[in-house]
Amino acid sequence: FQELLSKINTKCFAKCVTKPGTKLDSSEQTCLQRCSDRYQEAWNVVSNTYLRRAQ
Amino acid sequence: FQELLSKINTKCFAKCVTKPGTKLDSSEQTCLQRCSDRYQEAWNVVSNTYLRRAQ
Amino acid sequence: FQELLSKINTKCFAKCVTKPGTKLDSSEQTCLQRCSDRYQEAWNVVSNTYLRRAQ
Amino acid sequence: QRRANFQSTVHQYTDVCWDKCITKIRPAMDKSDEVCLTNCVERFLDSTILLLNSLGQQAGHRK
Amino acid sequence: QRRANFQSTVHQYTDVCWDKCITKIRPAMDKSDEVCLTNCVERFLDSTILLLNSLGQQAGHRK
Amino acid sequence: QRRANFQSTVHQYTDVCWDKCITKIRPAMDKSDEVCLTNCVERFLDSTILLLNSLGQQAGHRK
Repeated sequence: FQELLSKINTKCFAKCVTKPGTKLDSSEQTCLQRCSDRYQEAWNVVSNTYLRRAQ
Repeated sequence: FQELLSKINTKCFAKCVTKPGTKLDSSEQTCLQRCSDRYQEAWNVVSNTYLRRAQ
Repeated sequence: FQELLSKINTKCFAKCVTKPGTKLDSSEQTCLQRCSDRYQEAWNVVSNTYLRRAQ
Repeated sequence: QRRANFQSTVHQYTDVCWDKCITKIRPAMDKSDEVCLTNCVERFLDSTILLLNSLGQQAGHRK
Repeated sequence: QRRANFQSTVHQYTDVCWDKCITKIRPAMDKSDEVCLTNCVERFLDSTILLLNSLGQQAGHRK
Repeated sequence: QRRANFQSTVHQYTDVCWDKCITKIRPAMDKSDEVCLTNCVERFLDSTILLLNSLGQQAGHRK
């Protein structure tokens, strides 16, 4: 879990916060939330594909 | 050896398979083979240069 | 210290030596020196900001 | 131990395939992004097998 | 142990924020580069907290 | 132990110099790619020495 959070944070911060300002504005916050959801879904797709193939 | 394979796979997949399709087509396969050969040669050049300099 | 040196070398070599020649020319050397100074300053800024926030 | 191995493989593959397939953050997962992720994992495994065979053959030739 | 943890965090943040803020090597640290580095660390921490809360809420919903 | 150290250094240098020198996958190793790889390793070592000396001088000045 620790590693997933760290990966999500690194990937999503890179994508969503291109120019860090004095606070996270609302579009950055929305982007981070969505990016986190997409990354978790991607993790599940990868995990399922890998398991199906390994059988 | 495990680490060399993992490096080759990561570097060569990034270079040779830009848009993953339903199978590896022949040009992707040729690119992967060549890339693997070049990477191993590069490893040897780096290793020899480093050893020569270290003496 | 080992890790800081390794980070500085990787980051600054990437930025300052774009086309490696038969020796480090003087502009590359200046760039490496400055880059190393800037990286250490950046490390201090990051460290101070993190500590201030953690309190 | 096996579970830790599996998780670290999935982390690595997600890392590689995320960069290749997800160029834009959408409000919901797009079908084409999902297909790209699936293909990416499958091709990455194919590529591993291809390289393993090729390295094995080279080792055989050297004998 | 705590000191090693702190150092590895600072290494990671410096890595991320250096790439985001320092695009050009100058003869001396520029004020705007320094502001960018400070904001970058602060926003990275905000982002960690946001993601932790969001993952926590999702875990709650699943119960 | 020493061999493991040597191998991990060669892995790191190959990683850095591959990205810098090999922009195109050719049917055979090109002379200019090989020269670039050799120079890259040599300059990377020079750069390490330069930075070590410079950090050493700074430590000296602080005394």
